[in-house]
Amino acid sequence: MLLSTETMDVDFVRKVEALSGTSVRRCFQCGKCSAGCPMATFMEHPPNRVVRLLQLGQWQRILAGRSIWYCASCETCSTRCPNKVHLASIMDALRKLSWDAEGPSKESYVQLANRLFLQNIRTYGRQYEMRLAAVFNVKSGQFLKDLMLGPKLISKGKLKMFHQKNKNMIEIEKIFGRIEEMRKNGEAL
Amino acid sequence: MTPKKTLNYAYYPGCSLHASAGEYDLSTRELFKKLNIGLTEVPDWFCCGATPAHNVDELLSLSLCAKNLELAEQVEGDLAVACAACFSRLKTTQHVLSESDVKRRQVEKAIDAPVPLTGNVKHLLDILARDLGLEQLEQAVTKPLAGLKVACYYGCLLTRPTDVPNLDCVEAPTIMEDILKAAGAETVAWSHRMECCGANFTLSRPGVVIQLSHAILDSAKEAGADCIMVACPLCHGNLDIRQKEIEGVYNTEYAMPVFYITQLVGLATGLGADKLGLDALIVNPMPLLKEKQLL
Amino acid sequence: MHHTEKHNFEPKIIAFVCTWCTYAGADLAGTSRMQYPANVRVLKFPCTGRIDPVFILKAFQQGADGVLVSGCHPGDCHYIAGNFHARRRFAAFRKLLEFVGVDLGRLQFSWVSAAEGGKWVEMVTDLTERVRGMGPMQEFRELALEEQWSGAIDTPELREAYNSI
Amino acid sequence: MTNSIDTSIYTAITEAIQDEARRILSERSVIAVVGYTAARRKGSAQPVVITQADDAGKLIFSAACVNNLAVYLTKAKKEIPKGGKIGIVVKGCDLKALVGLLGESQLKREELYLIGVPCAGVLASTAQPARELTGDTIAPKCRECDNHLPQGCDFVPDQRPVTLELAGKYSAEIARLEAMTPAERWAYWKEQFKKCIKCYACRQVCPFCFCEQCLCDRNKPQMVETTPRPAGNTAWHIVRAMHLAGRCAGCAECERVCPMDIPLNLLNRKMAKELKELYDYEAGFEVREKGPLAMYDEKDDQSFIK
Amino acid sequence: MSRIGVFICHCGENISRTVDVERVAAQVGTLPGVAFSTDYKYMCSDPGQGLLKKAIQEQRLSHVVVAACSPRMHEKTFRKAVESAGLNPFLCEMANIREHCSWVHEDREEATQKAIEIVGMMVERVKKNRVLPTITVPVTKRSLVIGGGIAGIQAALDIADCGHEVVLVEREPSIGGHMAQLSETFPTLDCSQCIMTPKMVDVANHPKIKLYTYAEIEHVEGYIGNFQVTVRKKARSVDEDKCTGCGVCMTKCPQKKIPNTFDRNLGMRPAIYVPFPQAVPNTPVIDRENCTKFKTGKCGVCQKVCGPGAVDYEQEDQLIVEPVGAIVVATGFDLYSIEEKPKGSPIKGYGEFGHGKIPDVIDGMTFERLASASGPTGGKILRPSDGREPKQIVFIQCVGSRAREKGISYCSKICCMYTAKHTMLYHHKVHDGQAYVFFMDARTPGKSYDEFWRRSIEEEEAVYIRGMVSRLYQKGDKIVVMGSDIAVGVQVEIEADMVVLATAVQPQKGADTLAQKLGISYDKYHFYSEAHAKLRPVECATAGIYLAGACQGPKDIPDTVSQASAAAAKVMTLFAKDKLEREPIVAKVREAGCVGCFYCRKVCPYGAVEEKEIRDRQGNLIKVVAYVNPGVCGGCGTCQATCPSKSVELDGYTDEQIVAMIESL
Repeated sequence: MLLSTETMDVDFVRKVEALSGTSVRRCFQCGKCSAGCPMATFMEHPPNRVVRLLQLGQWQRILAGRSIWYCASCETCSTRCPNKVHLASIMDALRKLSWDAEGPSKESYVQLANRLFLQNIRTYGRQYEMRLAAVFNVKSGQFLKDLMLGPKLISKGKLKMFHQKNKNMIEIEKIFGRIEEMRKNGEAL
Repeated sequence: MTPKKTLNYAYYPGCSLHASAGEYDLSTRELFKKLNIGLTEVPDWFCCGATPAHNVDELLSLSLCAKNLELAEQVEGDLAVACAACFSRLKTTQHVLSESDVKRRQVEKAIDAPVPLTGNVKHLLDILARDLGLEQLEQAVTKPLAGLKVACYYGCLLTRPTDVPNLDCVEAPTIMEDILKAAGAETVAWSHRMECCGANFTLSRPGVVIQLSHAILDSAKEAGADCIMVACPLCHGNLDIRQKEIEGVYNTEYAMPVFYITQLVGLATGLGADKLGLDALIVNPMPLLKEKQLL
Repeated sequence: MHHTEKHNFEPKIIAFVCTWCTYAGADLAGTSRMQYPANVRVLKFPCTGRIDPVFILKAFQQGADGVLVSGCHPGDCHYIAGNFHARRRFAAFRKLLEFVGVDLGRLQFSWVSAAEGGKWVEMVTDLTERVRGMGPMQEFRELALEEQWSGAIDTPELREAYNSI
Repeated sequence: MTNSIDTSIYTAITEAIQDEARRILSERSVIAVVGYTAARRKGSAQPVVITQADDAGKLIFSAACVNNLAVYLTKAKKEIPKGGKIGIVVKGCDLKALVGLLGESQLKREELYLIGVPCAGVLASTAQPARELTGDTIAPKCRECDNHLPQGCDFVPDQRPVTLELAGKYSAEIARLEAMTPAERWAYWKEQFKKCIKCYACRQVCPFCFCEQCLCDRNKPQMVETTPRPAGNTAWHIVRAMHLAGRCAGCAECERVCPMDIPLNLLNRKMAKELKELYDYEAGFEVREKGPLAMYDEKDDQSFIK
Repeated sequence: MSRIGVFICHCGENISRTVDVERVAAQVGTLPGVAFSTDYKYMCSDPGQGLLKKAIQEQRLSHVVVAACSPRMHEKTFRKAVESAGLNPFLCEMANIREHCSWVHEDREEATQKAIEIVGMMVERVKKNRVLPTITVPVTKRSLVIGGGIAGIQAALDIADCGHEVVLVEREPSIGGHMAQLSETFPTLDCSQCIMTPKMVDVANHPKIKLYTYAEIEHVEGYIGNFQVTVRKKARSVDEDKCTGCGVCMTKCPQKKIPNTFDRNLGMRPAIYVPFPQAVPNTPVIDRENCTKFKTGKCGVCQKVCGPGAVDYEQEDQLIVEPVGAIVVATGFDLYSIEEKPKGSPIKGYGEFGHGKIPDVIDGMTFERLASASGPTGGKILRPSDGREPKQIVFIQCVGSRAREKGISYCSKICCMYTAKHTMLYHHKVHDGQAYVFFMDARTPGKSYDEFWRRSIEEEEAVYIRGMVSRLYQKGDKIVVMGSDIAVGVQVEIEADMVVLATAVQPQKGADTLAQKLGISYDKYHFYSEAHAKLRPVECATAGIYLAGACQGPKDIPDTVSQASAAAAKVMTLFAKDKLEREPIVAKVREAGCVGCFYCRKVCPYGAVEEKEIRDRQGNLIKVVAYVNPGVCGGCGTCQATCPSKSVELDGYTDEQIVAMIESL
């Protein structure tokens, strides 16, 4: 890793700081975030290292990996950080920037689930769990995933075959639209 | 029994309570009715965006929540929220937008309305333990849950992060235990009451959920609990719906019913199984409730 | 030495201690009302550096069954380095005693600080019990009883010389 | 069995010593030379002090020159004229004692002229002085000698001693005793010390016993019993060994002069061995300000201390 | 025959509960030499002490044994009481039958028997006790301060402000020390010279301070309260009384190409020079090694241009003897050199960092001079090699420090903080530059220190990289730094324009030689040893000598100033009395028995043993014996245990006393 003012992408770090509302430089690498992270075992860069790479402006290394997609947003790190580094928000920001950059992440399932979830909101205003699961299985190619659970859930009334659609759908589309507009105009990240 | 003051709330059930967590919605409405607490559902509420939204698009997440807060303004009273995730998102939105003018302006532009930042967002637990009060709740109990050992599971989002939900102590909350004690149950001390269950990885990476939820179930069993109590549909899904699967993977047996808080408190106030949606639970609670003579 | 019914042999234990650490540690054992065998007699020195190996020899000759030498932990010496000098001196002396046949079980060295009342009790109790198990220190006592002048002048050379006279 | 040791160089050494003594005495660079001369009995030798260059011819070196002359510079120095530099003939073993005395402020190097002797060994005290020097007649100390060629002297005859590899008697005996139980060792030493008649010849001959008043002669207080009874004898020998620890370089004169044949040097050599193991210290090789028991290291072994 | 009085205390019931005190009194009363024995409820009470005094007088007692609590509790009480009754206090001993007997044994018979033996033992001991007079030593109320850095200056000012004369000796031509070389100081970033120079001027103007610069300690004799110090005042070649400090000599000196050591050789100075413009005294000194006049005999320009005629080529070293009562050692520190074979040091340099041969690899002090407004670059950070401004600068921590292999295992304590300061200064001066710091730990235990360090990262944008640098090498005009970031777990490479090494803090050169002159001890690194690491941190084991500043161990300015003031306070404590009194537990030499082997001197932790010549009436030397200076002796008795002939004896713990105790058992 060659460090220089060129190789350390400070602009990217500033974006992360703006989006997350938290300072990356504050972190002194105590490792408490990684110590308490329930998902750290599934990550190739544990949370503290994600921040460390950010401090060095090495975002490509972060986005290339699956760490950010394995964050469960449990907020344990943010809660316990001695320096008030809101790492959960940093993770949010990194995921957003990854999407913006069409990041070459190794993790596709989590991203797929997220995309479907947001699509559902845009389409239905509310979450449509049955559809979410079904489409996910189809799109991820795991046709048989959780197949055994389906009938049971349906019988228990937990998977509704038909979705209760919001009556005010026009509003939700407007919100999506305005946000896209703001981004196009550079008014928001 | 009548409360000293009449309590009325706007109610934001959230998507899950209208789908996979129907029993949570049902038991909440029934319990509140029993306790003479008014609930009026926010008309035309939207999804709060939950974890996926803030995970990849904070502005969207904030805007969705802000919209919901705006919608809730139409209804008299504080906003009551049953789902821990919805509660967390709504509270976080209020917090973030009151901290950042930039983000507030962006969100107001997105929803084309001012964001109400002053309205109270309250979780059911808060309403039961504080607005109604433990004393009042105790008085409403007609069938104390004597002999039922409950592991209260808080999960991640009810208390975290510091200063945002402000529901209870961020590392050692007791609000669930307080409520259950008022309901006459016994609560167990256990290690995994605030560990993550795997949350929405249930869809994308169920293996994660199986591993994490297994640890939670194990801990509850080791602590001698008869059942687990939750206040979050996602936690419930992972612990209850996937319990059988976890038992299979780890070659063990829990048979550990997972209740919503409203179901257990409802039982204590004398509500019947039908009004609490007990039949919707995947792990059958009936043998346990019968054994403890709570039905 | 005083005898009790409990044991049929009560050893005489002499302790040479420095005033700043071990004596104070023994005082602490007292103020803490700890209990230990009454066999020990304490001789106070300013420093373990003052303790001459000859005193240990003298104590054995005077009928001690066990000797305890104790002072400040290394680095804690009130006189900077007295205990360091003592450490070398005793390391050598015990080797000498061992070589002439003294069982080193009877000779204990320890560092007991002013804060280690408990360790003092442990040291005294351990040594007392150990020596009690070993029995009386007969070696020096027997020597003291022997009066003969060079009783073993019985070499072949001498015998030959006497015979030739 | 032919284990004779070549002492032919001793003649050349004798001549060299005589020449050097003659030179330094005639130049008045020394006022006296302490050396060996022939004694009455055939082949025997005895210490001598010469002050005249003409007497240089009296000096000899032979296998009978066993005495450690260093003692004449401390206790017996009354015999030696004061007021100038003194020459002394030293074997390697004697030099070690001299080095120790230099470190203990008893001698000053600048007041000495050292005539070193390349030495292949000397005769044991039990052997007849005229006997041939062999592996059997050699003094026990020479069997373990590690200093055949004295270093740092002012003059050493240009000769190389031819030595014989011999098994160490002291080390073997120490090992034998170490293998015993404490009770067995006590019994051994008890028998040895019983023999002692407190003649103090060991003290008299030792270069390091230079105290004007020996601790063991004191009566106020009486630290050590003075009577020649077993208790007092034992105490004397223990104190003697302790006081010589780290100083004695093993000239074994104590043992040589003991009329009761007590293996006194065993104790001294045992202590030397222990100090070598504990503190890597060997007496007599260089003038050192502090001996092993006059210094310390913070990291010294203290495994024996609880 | 002695007439011993024995007093057995009940200590309320503390003793009498388990010890049959009457029986002890009766039994002990039969011992030979005991003239009187009694027991009493509270011996330490007024009536108890009254009883003791009355008995001494009425029974004409010669010695006293009080059997009561620990002597650590009440020995002083009873000795005082005995003294007021007319007996020497050291003829009184205590037998500890409480802490060592009644409180630790339950069996009454056992405890009583033990008490009888303990008291009997002390009776035998006290018989051998001797009258010991209190020792008094006069105090010369002048002090010597060695070293004119911030530590020495602070100590000197504090002592002088209390009205006592101070002799301040500085090796360099000016006082000021390292602090005068610094640019800014952490954690406040105020200018070092701004806070330092007023103090230097105070020293120069103080009527109670006698200042010797360009001077060294030649020889020290004596002991606490009474030292005789010989100061060597090196030939300055300029008469301090005549010189007005006009500086003409320096401007006219033709030899101007001598590396200025004050500026870490970054600038040049003439052969006649003051080290820096604010020097105190402002009197130049001729560097005779480099002066053409001294080298070839030709030149003499300075003498010609000097108006007052102060230049004196004939001047010689002067030896001045100063009597002082106390000495403060404040010789400060030096920096570890990464050169291949640093002069006078056994340690290996840093080959991996270029052995000091890469011009733009500098040490922290050199950076200070670069950053200093009065430095050779006027405060601009410029590369020594080509004078360009470095845009990428790398700081490396722990160079030498915490590196056992390099012979230094300790932490130099100040580097973390001054490097944080350096990154800030750099950022202030080179706005478009980037500072990197390779470090292992950041050690910032001090008021406002951690905040300062964090500021350098969070606000001044220094990039700290946890992990050490393996190697540096020159590549074109860059220095390639090969390090690692252990938090990420990757190797890191930086092409730097300049590298600053936080080299280890070491004691000043010659610290060991000075210690030998003073008779104080030092550790293996040659830092001076304090008497007690916790409780006597500014005192030396040698009485009357105190330590201030980095000569005792690496220290920053606040710690140094605190210790200097503490040392001054210790000097004042000493000077508060006209005479020193001390317990007469000291060793004495029996000259008749002493053969001068000086084993006692070898083991004495206090350096209290001196040589004494015994001569006959004609003045002929009979022998040299040991002499224990009672003012210096600490009273441990190690000498006596070591003396082969027992010709040195510790009063209060003589062989007679101890053997009497052993024999009583």
